[in-house]
Amino acid sequence: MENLVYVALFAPFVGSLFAALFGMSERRIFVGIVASILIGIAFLASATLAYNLLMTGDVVQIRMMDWISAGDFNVSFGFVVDQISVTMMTVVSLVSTVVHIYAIGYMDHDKSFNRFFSYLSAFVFSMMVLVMSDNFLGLFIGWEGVGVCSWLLVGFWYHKPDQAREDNPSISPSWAANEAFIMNRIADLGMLVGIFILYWNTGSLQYDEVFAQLPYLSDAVLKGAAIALFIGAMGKSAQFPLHTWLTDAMEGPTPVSALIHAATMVTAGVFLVIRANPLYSMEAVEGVSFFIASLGTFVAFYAASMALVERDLKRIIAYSTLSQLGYMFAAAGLGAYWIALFHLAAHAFFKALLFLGGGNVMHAMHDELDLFKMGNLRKEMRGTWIYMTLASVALAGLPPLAGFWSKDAIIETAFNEHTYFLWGMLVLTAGMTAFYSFRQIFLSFHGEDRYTALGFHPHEMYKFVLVAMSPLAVLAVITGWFMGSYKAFIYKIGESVQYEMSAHTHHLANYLGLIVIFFAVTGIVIAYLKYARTGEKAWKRDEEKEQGFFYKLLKNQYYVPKFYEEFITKPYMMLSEIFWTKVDLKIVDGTVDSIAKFFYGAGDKTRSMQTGNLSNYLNWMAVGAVLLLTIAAVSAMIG
Amino acid sequence: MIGLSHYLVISAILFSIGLVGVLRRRNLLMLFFATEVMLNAVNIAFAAISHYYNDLTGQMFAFFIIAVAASEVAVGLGILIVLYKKHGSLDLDDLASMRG
Amino acid sequence: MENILSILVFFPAVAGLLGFVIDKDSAKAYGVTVAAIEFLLSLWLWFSFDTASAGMQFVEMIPLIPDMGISYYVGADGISLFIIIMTTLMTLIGMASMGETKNIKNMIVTLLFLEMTMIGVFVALDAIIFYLFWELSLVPMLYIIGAWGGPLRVYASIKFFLYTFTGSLIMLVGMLFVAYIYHSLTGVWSFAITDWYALVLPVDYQLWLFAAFFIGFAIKVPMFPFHTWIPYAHGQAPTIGSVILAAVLLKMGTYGFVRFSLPMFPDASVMAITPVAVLSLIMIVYTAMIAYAQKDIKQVIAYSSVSHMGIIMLGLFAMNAEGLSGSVFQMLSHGIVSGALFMLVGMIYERRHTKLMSEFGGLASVMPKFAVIFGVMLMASVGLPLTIGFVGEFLVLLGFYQVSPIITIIAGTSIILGAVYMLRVMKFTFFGPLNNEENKKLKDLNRRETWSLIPLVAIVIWLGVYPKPVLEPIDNSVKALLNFMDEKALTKEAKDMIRVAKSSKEVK
Amino acid sequence: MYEIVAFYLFSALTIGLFLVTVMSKNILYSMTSLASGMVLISGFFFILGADFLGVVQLIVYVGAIMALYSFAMMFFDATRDIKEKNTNNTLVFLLGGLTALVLVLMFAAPIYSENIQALYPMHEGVGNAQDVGIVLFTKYLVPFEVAALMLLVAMIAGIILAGKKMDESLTEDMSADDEIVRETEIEKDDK
Repeated sequence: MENLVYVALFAPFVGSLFAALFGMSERRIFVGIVASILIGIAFLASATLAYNLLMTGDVVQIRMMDWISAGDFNVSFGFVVDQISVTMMTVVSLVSTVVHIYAIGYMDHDKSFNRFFSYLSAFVFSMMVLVMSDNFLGLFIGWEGVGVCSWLLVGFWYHKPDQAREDNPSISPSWAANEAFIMNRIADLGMLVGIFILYWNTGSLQYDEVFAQLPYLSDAVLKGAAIALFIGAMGKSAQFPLHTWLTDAMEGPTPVSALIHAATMVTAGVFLVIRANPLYSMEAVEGVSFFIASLGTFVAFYAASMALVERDLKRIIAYSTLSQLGYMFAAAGLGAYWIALFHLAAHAFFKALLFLGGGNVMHAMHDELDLFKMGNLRKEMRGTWIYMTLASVALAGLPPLAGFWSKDAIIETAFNEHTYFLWGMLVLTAGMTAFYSFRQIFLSFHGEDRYTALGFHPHEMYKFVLVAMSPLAVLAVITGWFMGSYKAFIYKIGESVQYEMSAHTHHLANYLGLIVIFFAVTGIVIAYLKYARTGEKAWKRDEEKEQGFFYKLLKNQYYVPKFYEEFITKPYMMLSEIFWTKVDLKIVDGTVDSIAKFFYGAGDKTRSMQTGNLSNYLNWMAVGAVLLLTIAAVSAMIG
Repeated sequence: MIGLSHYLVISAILFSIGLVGVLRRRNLLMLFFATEVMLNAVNIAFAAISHYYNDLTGQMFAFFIIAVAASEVAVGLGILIVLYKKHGSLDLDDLASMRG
Repeated sequence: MENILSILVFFPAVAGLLGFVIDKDSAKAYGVTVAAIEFLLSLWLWFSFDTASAGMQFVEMIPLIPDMGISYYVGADGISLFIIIMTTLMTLIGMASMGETKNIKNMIVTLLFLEMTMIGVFVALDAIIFYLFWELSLVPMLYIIGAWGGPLRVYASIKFFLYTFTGSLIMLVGMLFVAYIYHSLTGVWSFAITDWYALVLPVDYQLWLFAAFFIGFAIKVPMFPFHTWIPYAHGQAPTIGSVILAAVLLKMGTYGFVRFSLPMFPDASVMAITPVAVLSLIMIVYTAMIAYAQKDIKQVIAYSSVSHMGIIMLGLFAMNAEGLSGSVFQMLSHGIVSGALFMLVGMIYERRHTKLMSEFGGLASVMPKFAVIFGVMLMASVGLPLTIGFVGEFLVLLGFYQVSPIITIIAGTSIILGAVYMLRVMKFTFFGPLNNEENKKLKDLNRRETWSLIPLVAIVIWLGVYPKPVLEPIDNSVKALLNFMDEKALTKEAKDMIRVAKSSKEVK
Repeated sequence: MYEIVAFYLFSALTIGLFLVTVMSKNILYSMTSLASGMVLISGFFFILGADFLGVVQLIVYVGAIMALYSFAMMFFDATRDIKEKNTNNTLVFLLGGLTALVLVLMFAAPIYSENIQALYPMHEGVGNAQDVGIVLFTKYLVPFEVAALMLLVAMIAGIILAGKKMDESLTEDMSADDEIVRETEIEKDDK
């Protein structure tokens, strides 16, 4: 088993190094193929591990080698394969495999094809380290590693110039990449602090040792650790107010968006909360957990509201990701960790599918993402249309697709915990989700054809790409059916992840489900009436409405990026300038120079004493002598 | 009775006279004279201290001072002559060439 | 090879003297050979070093002025060992990567002398010998900046020299006073640092002496507000000068704290934690902001190196083994990373004769190798895990968290602010469209440049993944140092503050 | 009693003579008064029992140094009054007066007196010259030899400095002579 762990971990790494060998040469198709095969091997290893765990229930724990040890601090590269990590491993490696194969087709014409695969495989490696590590610092390695890979991949098309925010809300790939990295770094500081708190209070960073110590810690320590770790999670999972980078990260190539910014990396924050579930289920941190749930619900609603008016295909999906992450946090905050994890997995499948479908559209439309320029693409791209519709149905949460089961469980949890306000918000958000995802489907694939007039000639993606996407499509449909068995599987890990609805909720479950379905269907119907019809009732752009206050507010993301720019970026730049030109050069260095200038000036002034006339010197000497004598006399008198 | 302080006072007065000379005169030769006055004043003090403390060290110092003064005059006068040859004057105001 | 340390110190100097008679064309080959032999010797030192022992090894002592207790007294422990190796390594690599330089023979000779003084500082166990090498190191550096520097070189070199010289004079006064106290207590003169360690000084004496030493070391580090010489020195120095300055010379200051201030004045050190921490914080945050405002790439790195030195200072005063080991490790990491960054900037400067970011943009497409290596060093500089930069920074912050969580959180912003200014450099230099015509003709790194950088890249990753071989000896010496400080401390506050690692207690 | 009289007499005379040395415009007067002052100072030495020092004073100062001065003066225009731009007299007398005042105050108030101890006491029943000889050739042997060497060096230096181009006249302008010679040569050529 141990060898399988190493295979799952290092196969992507080998793939990355292999691709890096060709990183600076021209496109070689086998690079993509080799990388994909290696990721596939990682998937097979993960799946075998998962199967083994399911059958035997033996958690595999290995320690590779020491890493840092100083003083009493000691941490090593150790990996654990338990129910939580194996779920993530399987999901990550599966989606990665699909995305790798997809990217062979998608990046076909890119001259940096090899480099792309190197980055992408490196990302998978980092993600594997993140999920498999058995200590917080190992998790942090992966955490930062995925951050860097995300930076590299978002900024993959680094040659694009900066644009004004009005023309392109993300400005440029390199700008978006830097934004993502820096925002994540802010959160990482929180995470580091959490690690410090845990280390100094428990003397270890191993999950099992830390969690064993938890009952003996004071409330303040627990709260501090929980808050700090959650700040870390907020950055990676793009929770408010650190969310702006996620939509900007859509500047990266679409496979990247699918893999990193939908299926895997952004869920790392949720994963962290789930991983640290013994901490978050402590009674002392109930407040923090409730805050997590509330923030999650808020973000779910907030992101969905912005998606309502967005015209950019990828940004809509990004908002929906944000919104679904909110759901996951809501579940995790309310203590239903396994439901959150389940939603995470289901979401990974259908969201990756949705993104890859979006990538197909983008490929067909020559990188045009404006929904208003599409319409009735269905006739050209039947396969993509089916995939995207499936994914949207799953996202909207209609039975029997994956999204329904997991999302419904989350909403039910909110009801079960008697947090009816959260429940209401989540239900409403479910309706909005259905609306905007179908708005996007209808605007692109249905209604009047608007693209021919603009000179687009869309064509369907390569066959093999569509075939490669099929596992995701299948999973988007069937995942939900295995919710029961998954529950049995994950319950083995211990009491802290177990969550059961109360009898009362159970009783009402069907009605609650119906309410959610009702909202979702309403959303879809509204979207249909407004966007999907042809002929006279076809959708027309309403310029006047776009000037409305709410429309503009939503369109500009509640002016949050603008706010950051005006109140953080610009003042920081200004302050830096002031520190440099005014404080450092004028005051600090000025003081030093003025000391030097004082001596120089003193020399310059007293230079006139140096007349060259001995008589003058003698006079000065006499003055000095008299002074010294006087001092001697006075001091002798005093002394 | 004449005490040590008498001698020291007379030495101080003579020293001051020498100092006045040093400050006042511009002619190098006169400066030398003034220096001699100061040296002699100090010698008195040394001799007096030596006497009143029953210690020969003072006299030794005076002795060496005289030796130094002799060498100083020998070298100094040589320099004066060279200077005079060069500038035709011994006035300090004419010799100020090292203006800073 | 009992006297390996003396060989390490004097071999470059002797070779430098011989260098005067070497032909001009073969001067560089000669210099690189000498530096390589020196580096191998330092590796030999590591090889024969007993990593389990925490004390001084390879000790040599030859009395020079027995009446005054001045002797040629050298030795190395886990803390100095790796700084010595880094010194020889960076000299070798800096020399090997050197491009076309005028008066190359003089440069080689100067560098070899500089190497002698630097190693001398790190091995000296006698205060006078230490001071001697400390001051001597100024001369070659002054010469390097003043003779091969940019347009403002005279101003920069004089500022560098006078500033550090003033500081070290105050330090000298402190040293003489310690020797005087030693004399008045024991009746014999001694300048041996190991003898001084045995002195138990009253707290007020400790404070004054700490202040005297502090000024000398702080200017060298350079701590805020004594840092203003460094942007000029870096800005005007030739590449090799900046590399040595950032990699080694700045470490002399922090090394001085470890060698003198901490063990000699434990109580004063504990009392100084807060002021030093505040200054370090200002260093970290303020210079990081200034780095962000720079237009010149080299200045960004110069200020960033001040910011990183703030982290090192913070770790030194964490008073626990985690922070102190991390700090010493960070010295190595900063030496290698900032040295490499300065070399990289030097390489682009050689091609374009400008260091202004506005002149560049989109370089990644014409110079991919350069961009990759720069990227690796950038990531190490911002402290990415699995690079050398993370280990030290993490341990320092971890260690200092025990002292003060608030200060640690503010200091931790360095991981954010560091990313802010470094990514800005990356964006404006390597990313974006390739607009400038002159940049389109740029050639990627040649073989000499690539092969002088690859060892550094390898070390950055090796020590990031497996720091143990280096961290372990450092940690042993640090634990011993803390034990010693704890025993020697007079006040209860200091004893409480100095935290001896549990593992080292068990050994006792 | 005779000591008191001698002291005050010598004091008055030396002060007067030295004042003349310092103030006089005529070098000759100054030098004469300086020489007389020196003689009187040796008188102080005799009063103080420092016979040897007194004799040395007479021989070296009055004999050698003053002779040197008088020889040196022959090079210069000794009879002419010296014209000097004197420094601001108030400053001079202020400084001189202050020095005198402070010194007198310091010596009159016997603050240092207790701190001085006799290190090499004079032997009872031994004459002054003998004492001096013993101390000079034991403890102060090295300084004595150094002083001797110094005098030798000074002598050589004096000879070399003063002896340069002794054949040239110091008072007459040699360059003027040169010009005259040249002019006559030109005249010769014209003819």
